[in-house]
Amino acid sequence: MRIKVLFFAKLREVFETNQVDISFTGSDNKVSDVLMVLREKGGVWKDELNENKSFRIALNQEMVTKDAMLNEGDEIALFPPVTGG
Amino acid sequence: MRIKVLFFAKLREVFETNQVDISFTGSDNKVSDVLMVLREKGGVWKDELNENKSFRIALNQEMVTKDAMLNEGDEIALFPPVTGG
Amino acid sequence: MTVRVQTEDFDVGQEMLGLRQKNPKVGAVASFVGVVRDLNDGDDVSSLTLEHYPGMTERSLEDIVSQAKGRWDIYDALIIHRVGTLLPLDQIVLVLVTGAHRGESFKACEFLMDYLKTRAPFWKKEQTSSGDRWVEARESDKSAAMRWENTRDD
Amino acid sequence: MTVRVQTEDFDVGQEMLGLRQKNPKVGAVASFVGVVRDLNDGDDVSSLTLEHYPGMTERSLEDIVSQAKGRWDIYDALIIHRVGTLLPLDQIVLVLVTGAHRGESFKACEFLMDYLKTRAPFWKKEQTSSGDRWVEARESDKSAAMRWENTRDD
Repeated sequence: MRIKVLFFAKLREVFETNQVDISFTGSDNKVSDVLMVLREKGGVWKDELNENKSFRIALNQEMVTKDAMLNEGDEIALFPPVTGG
Repeated sequence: MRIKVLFFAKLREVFETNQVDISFTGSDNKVSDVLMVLREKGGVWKDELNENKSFRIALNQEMVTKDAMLNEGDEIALFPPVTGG
Repeated sequence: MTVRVQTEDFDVGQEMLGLRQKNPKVGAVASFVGVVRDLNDGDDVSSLTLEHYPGMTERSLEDIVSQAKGRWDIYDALIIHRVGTLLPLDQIVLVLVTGAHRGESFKACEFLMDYLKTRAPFWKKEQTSSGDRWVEARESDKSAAMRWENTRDD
Repeated sequence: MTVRVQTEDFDVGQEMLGLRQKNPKVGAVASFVGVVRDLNDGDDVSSLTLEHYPGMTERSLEDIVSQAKGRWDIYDALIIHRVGTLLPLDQIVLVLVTGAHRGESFKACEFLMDYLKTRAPFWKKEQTSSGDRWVEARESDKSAAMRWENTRDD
């Protein structure tokens, strides 16, 4: 299962990238599995995606929690609380 | 004591005038005295200025009740509830 | 000038720019425009004539603007109200409020409209297919104005 | 079109006319314009850069417009939000709501702004005299949005 992960705003800057692609060999994966893979990169990844950080998650352009189930080709986005308007 | 009485909107149309001048010989007159003088003209005057009608009263361009005291040269206005905006 | 009563139309964009450009601290502009509808109480309205009480109108509008400034943390407010004969789709009234943040500006704008509706001496006469008629004051406008007397200012 | 995300400025008067002229039953137009302030949290702001999530932004704005139309008796709504680099006094966002009467239009307009502030994926970065900084989400915006979940719709 291939998942595209996008980053916006401060997270994009801190990670110095706007996109990472992740593959899982099995199925039944959740958003939390993606977060685990990213945290394992260590450094800023571990810091910014820590449980106590208030980042937001979108799955296929809708806000979700980290328990949301993933499907092949899904687009996840991770970003700080929004500040438009 | 001379008092100017203005009429607006439906009252102006029904009374077929936009102004009446009233004089009192004494002092200590109230708005209600003006209403009494006008009602004594009978007909539409008596009907429209009846106690149960919901006309509004302004004295020198501020809303008042019929108990407001009058002074020489005051301007009273009588009109229906307002409908601007 | 905070209050204008005029027969001419107004340009919302220009008025907004004029009010907010004076103050670079403005972050929020709430506004309301009232428009002549082509239908009221089931009858076609071909035109609307607005009568007012010159002098008292301006005073009462200025008074409600200063009440709004006293109650909410806003920078400025503008009311323009037209009089004379208007057609469907014509603009009747503009209320503009500028402030640092949106919450206070929205509240002040709505307050100004509610108070204007019940306190400013304007009267509407509609020309309809079933003849001319004076518009009756609406009970809902009275209760809309009343709620500002019963609420705390936050 | 109900929702537009663009770098260009917008003309409030033109947008208002465009939205209301389609429908002669419109009697009320409530609107809000957000503006770049030259000062925030005590620092001079020389410019503001707005980033967004293309695709999701439009979807989330369309979603809140249909929520507003479902909750209030309004005719139409328009949201324009700018992205890219803006200067103090520049317009950021426009929310327009048309309806028959003012009460519902005001409520829907305020709801749209509150929901937009907490749900649409936009992020602001300020260029200030003490360097660049991402604007932090405000707790007051969160509670402003929350109150629509706890109120009845009248």
